Amino acid sequence: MQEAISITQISKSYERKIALSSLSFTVNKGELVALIGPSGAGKTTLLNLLAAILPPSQGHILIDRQPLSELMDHKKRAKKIGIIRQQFDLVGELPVIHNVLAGRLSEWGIFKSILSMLVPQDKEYAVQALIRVGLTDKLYEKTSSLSGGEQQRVALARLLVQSPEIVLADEPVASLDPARAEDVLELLVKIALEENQTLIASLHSVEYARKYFDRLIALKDGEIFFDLPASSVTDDHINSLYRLKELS
Amino acid sequence: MQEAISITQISKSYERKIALSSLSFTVNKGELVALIGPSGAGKTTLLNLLAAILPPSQGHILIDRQPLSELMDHKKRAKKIGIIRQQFDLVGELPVIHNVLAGRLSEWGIFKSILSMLVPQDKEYAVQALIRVGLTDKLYEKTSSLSGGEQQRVALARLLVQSPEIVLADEPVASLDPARAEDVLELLVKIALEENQTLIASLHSVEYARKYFDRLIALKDGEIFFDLPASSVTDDHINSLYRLKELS
Amino acid sequence: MDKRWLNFELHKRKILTLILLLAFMLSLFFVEWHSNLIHSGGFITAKQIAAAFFTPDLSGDILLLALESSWTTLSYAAAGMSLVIIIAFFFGIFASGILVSEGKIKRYIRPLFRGQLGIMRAIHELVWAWLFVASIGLSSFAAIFALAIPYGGILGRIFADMLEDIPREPIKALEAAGASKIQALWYGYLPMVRASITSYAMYRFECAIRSSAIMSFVGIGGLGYQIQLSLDDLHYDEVWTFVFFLIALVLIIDLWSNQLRKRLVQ
Amino acid sequence: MKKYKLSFVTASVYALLLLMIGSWASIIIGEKASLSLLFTEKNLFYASKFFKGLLGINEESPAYLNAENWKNALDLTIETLVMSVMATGFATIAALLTVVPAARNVADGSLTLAKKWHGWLSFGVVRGGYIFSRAVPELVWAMIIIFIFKPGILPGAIALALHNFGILGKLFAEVIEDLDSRPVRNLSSSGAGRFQLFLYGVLPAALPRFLTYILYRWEVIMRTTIVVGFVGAGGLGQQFKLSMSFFHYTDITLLLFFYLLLVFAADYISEKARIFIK
Amino acid sequence: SDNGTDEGQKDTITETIKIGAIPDQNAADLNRSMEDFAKDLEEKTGLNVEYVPSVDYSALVTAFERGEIQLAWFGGLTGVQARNLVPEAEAFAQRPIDEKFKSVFIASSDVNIDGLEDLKGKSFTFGSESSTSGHLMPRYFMMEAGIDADQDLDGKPNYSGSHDKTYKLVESGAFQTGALNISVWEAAVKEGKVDESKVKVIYTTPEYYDYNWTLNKMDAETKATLKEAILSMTSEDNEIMELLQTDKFIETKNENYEAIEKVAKQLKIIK
Ligand SMILES: Nc1ncnc2c1ncn2[C@@H]1O[C@H](COP(=O)(O)OP(=O)(O)OP(=O)(O)O)[C@@H](O)[C@H]1O
Ligand SMILES: Nc1ncnc2c1ncn2[C@@H]1O[C@H](COP(=O)(O)OP(=O)(O)OP(=O)(O)O)[C@@H](O)[C@H]1O
Ligand SMILES: [Mg+2]
Ligand SMILES: [Mg+2]
Repeated sequence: MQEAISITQISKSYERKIALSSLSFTVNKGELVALIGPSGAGKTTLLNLLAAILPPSQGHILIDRQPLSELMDHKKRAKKIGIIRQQFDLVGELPVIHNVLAGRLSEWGIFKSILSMLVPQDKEYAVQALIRVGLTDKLYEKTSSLSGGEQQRVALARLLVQSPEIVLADEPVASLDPARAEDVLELLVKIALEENQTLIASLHSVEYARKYFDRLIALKDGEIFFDLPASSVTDDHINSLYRLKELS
Repeated sequence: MQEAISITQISKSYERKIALSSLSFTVNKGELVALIGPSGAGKTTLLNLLAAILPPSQGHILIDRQPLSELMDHKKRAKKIGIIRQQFDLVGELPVIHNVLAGRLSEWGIFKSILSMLVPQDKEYAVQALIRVGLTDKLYEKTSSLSGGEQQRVALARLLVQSPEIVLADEPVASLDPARAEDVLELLVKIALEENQTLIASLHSVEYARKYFDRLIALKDGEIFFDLPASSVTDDHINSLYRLKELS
Repeated sequence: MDKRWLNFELHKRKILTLILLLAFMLSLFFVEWHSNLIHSGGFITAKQIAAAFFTPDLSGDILLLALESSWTTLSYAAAGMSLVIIIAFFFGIFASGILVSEGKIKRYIRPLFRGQLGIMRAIHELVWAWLFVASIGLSSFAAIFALAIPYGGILGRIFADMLEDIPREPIKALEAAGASKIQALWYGYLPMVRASITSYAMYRFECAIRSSAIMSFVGIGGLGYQIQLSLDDLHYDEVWTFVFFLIALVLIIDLWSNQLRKRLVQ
Repeated sequence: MKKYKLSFVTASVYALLLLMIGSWASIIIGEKASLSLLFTEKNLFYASKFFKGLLGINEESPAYLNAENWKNALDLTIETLVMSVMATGFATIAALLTVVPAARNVADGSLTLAKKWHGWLSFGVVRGGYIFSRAVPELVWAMIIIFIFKPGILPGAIALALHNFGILGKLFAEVIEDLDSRPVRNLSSSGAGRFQLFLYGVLPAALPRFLTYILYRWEVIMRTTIVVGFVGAGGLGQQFKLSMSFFHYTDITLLLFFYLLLVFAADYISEKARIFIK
Repeated sequence: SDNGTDEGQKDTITETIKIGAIPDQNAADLNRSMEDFAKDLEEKTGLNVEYVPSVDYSALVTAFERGEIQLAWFGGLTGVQARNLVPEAEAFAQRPIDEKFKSVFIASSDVNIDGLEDLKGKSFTFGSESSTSGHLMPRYFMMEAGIDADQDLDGKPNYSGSHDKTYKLVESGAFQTGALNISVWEAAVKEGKVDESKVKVIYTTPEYYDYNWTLNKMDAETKATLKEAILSMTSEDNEIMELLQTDKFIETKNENYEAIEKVAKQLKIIK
């Protein structure tokens, strides 16, 4: 099987805080990986490192056997890796269509992007993507006026338009009610399978992680606590993962 | 058994929206009730009506067989009913101790409240309450600098100081990680049992509702969907409660 | 008492309030309150001025003059603002440093433009006006430039601050989706600050009207000039007429900007 | 097909553009202003002569080389500083005393959960006062005030305060309107009275913004002190106007120097004072 | 660059003669009269004449320096300032009263005051700070009488901006005392503009030279035409004569104003 991501001895520290300490693992093409772990474990940090939004303090990240640090042209990088991080990632002031079309910015020159603000370009991409996430009628709605679940789907639509090989998702379903949460996860997994994408998502809910993903990587205090196929994770594993240090 | 709350034919409508339509039920003293239901069902509205933060459009609310509308002196009302609604209820700019002592404002005159701003008064109350919620060392911390879970506990401490007969809690554990969520719920229930308080809490998680409460009242579209003892709620009940109308 | 209660962090605002209060009280000692501070006829004059407030001069030619002067005042303000917007847009973007990546260039570009904006707004528009009149002569442009420079400085600085203060997540997401700096500006920064910068610019427009009114001091006509003339002739009733026109102008802009803001943020 | 709900906004943009074009047209045509006449050799000559004058080139005894002048300017600088502080103080006190009824959410009772019959009446009166006070520029206030008060720093401070009262009042009222009402309401439901609500709910949340605005207005007032001086309200401005009339250019340089010193000092101090606010 | 100035100068001369006047009294009256004067001068000389209003004294002097004004009605001090800046400029005409001009000190009638010495401790207003008869000479005579205007009065002296405003401020009681131009004062008395039961004259100064018409540097021919036209004007010709309270203009010369320059230097108004 082909390696999609391989990280070796990655560390990340903020001024006073070590968020990740020498992490190593490999993810194959087409794998569905869930990142779990208590609050502050380093899930967001790890995903941001993979998306090159943050630089690592130490260690190497290989994407398709190529060092991530050499993928400096972010137009090209956008074709490889895409990230969705809840509704915060959308520009609330713009209509939905522009937020979705932002997935095509890597293809556009300056002139076309300025023009698109006035008359949306490549519209059919956005329409297709929105149909797939079930939001056909909201094309010209102001994004911030949508409900949380709808915004989540707009972010998903952007990712569809961008269609990267690797999809990173940071708590894609936090703050959605149970029905909507499953809906979004299902869609995310379905698309990943259809397009043969590699998917890495961080989740708070162990239940969902087990249900939708092949492999669970648990982080705790910046280290890998376990890294197992979904089927072999036991309740004991989970209990010790989330155990509080200080009981009050 | 003694009736703590009795509501008859309560309705509440906002300008364009009917949030609650003719609800009736009774809660006995010492009961532990969970309010569940999908987003927008009317849980928050109902709790705000009970706390007299909103006036009902129609219907009557009796607290201890007394109409709520006659409990107009809010110093007295504060002794009967207290509400906690996530961290939003705290004044973030004040140190923790003042937020906790706010539970005693109903006892204080103007002079004592001004004095307390300079030198905290009745400090032992706050200390006791904070010990009980496990936050002894944060007495003089600025409240907004605390983590979400800690702020939740400060709100709880205020409620302890206020020590009302009826405790209302609106999604007290939303946005807490699983371990911390259970921690807070356990504490809330424990205190209610110890002080023989009546507890009504709205929750998104059915699992927790079943685990910690005696009775589940489910709301949907402003009406009671079911009202059952925790033990007799089945998965079918839950599934039909949260079913989405439009599947995408 | 508990030592932690004496923490600076807890009381710093109270301390600042106290310092400000002290400074104010100290300033009061500079005025000799015992000597009579009002002209011997000051009260009478005050009464006359107050009485005229209720009987403004509403005769036809005064109203016509007021209308004409209102247009002059408004047009100088609007012309000035058109330059202000251009200045603020370009200077603001450079002063916020969002177009250059972290590193050496940013370390120089940002303070350079911020300093430039600082100097522009340090000097009051009337002083600028006087500097212009004394150097390039009495001309309409002197007044317009005098208005545009300090206002450009203020608006540019606010624009830069707004650009720097917006949440980073959407921008990072755009960049992760392959957007260049200019595309990020166009699709992220500008839409996100649009509502707040518009309402601030409208507020500045309102201020510009007042400033353009007082440009009479360097020879531009308009409401301020008329007020000055009427005051020179001690015609308080005319003064109030012109002042009411000025208030009306300001009020219209204020209402307009309120409506605009309401619609932009909704 | 397009459903941008921007009709009012778009209309406003067009109206503003039209206004700007119309203004330029009326200035250029009506007043015969011409940009090309501005950049003539003649203007260049006078501009450079003027700046040479400011720098005191070819002058035997520039004012800035004379200790007496420095002392005078320093006195005026202190006077100006005092005037600005006094003006800020007056404006702040007046605004604080009136601000509570001027907040919309107090008037309609939604902040404190207590509605009063006179809520909207006092709201209207106070807000009307704010508009009146801030619509009139400081300079015009000064021209009027100077009829009543003797020349000196007091009329200057009063004129500045009159204008800034309306601005601060409006800003303060908006702060209260923007407050998160949830903590205040919760305090109310845990038994706090009206005054306790203000003390424990409104003030702690609003104070930082209040302080920020006070400092910000102080900076602005500092810049404006020079202008009220033009009409005789004391400080650096009055001397500035006299020196202008007598063509004492090097005096002006000295005064401008002190003026800028004050302005930058005010910026610096208020920047540092913000450490106390954060 | 000197060349540049001359060029600018020539341009404007061939086009129009721009005239100005110090705004020392009621602006509306002054503007109306000067417009009328400009029209008359245009007819008399066949030149193109245009009146340019000025906001204050120093603005007129600056405009004169820059060659934007060719002919100006100056006060004694402003004339001196202008001729210092443009040495070629020439004061050529004045009213008969300007040879022996005076200022009056006035006081509110309820104030007990007899002479200049009694000004001590009273509130006081000058006219414009650039005015000869409203500021320079009154300040000079006060100094002669042993009064330092900046120290000995009640508070600092006020600068009202114009002579009209000075007597109005004293009449209204805003200031106890003030000083202004005698011709404005007499006109106000004659036309009943001032209520003499409220204001009284307490002192009239000795004579000095004041207002004058000054010509900017220009070619000799135009100069002669303008001189001739103004010196031959009579009171029926235009409204300015009435406003300025005169029936003709007489010749004067720059040297007449040396005394004023000396006083201004003594008072450190001119350096
Ligand atoms: N910009 C930053 N500066 C300093 N510390 C940071 C920063 N970002 C994150 N941290 C710290 O790094 C650690 C890991 O943070 P991270 O956001 O990766 O956690 P997480 O696993 O995503 O938690 P959550 O489930 O709450 O989102 C935390 O202790 C956090 O406080
Ligand atoms: N102030 C208001 N004005 C208008 N409509 C409101 C207002 N507050 C609530 N609503 C509407 O009333 C309905 C019930 O709202 P409520 O907040 O009680 O729901 P909820 O059950 O608490 O939902 P959630 O689980 O999302 O908190 C919703 O449809 C909501 O949109
Ligand atoms: Mg995270
Ligand atoms: Mg709710």
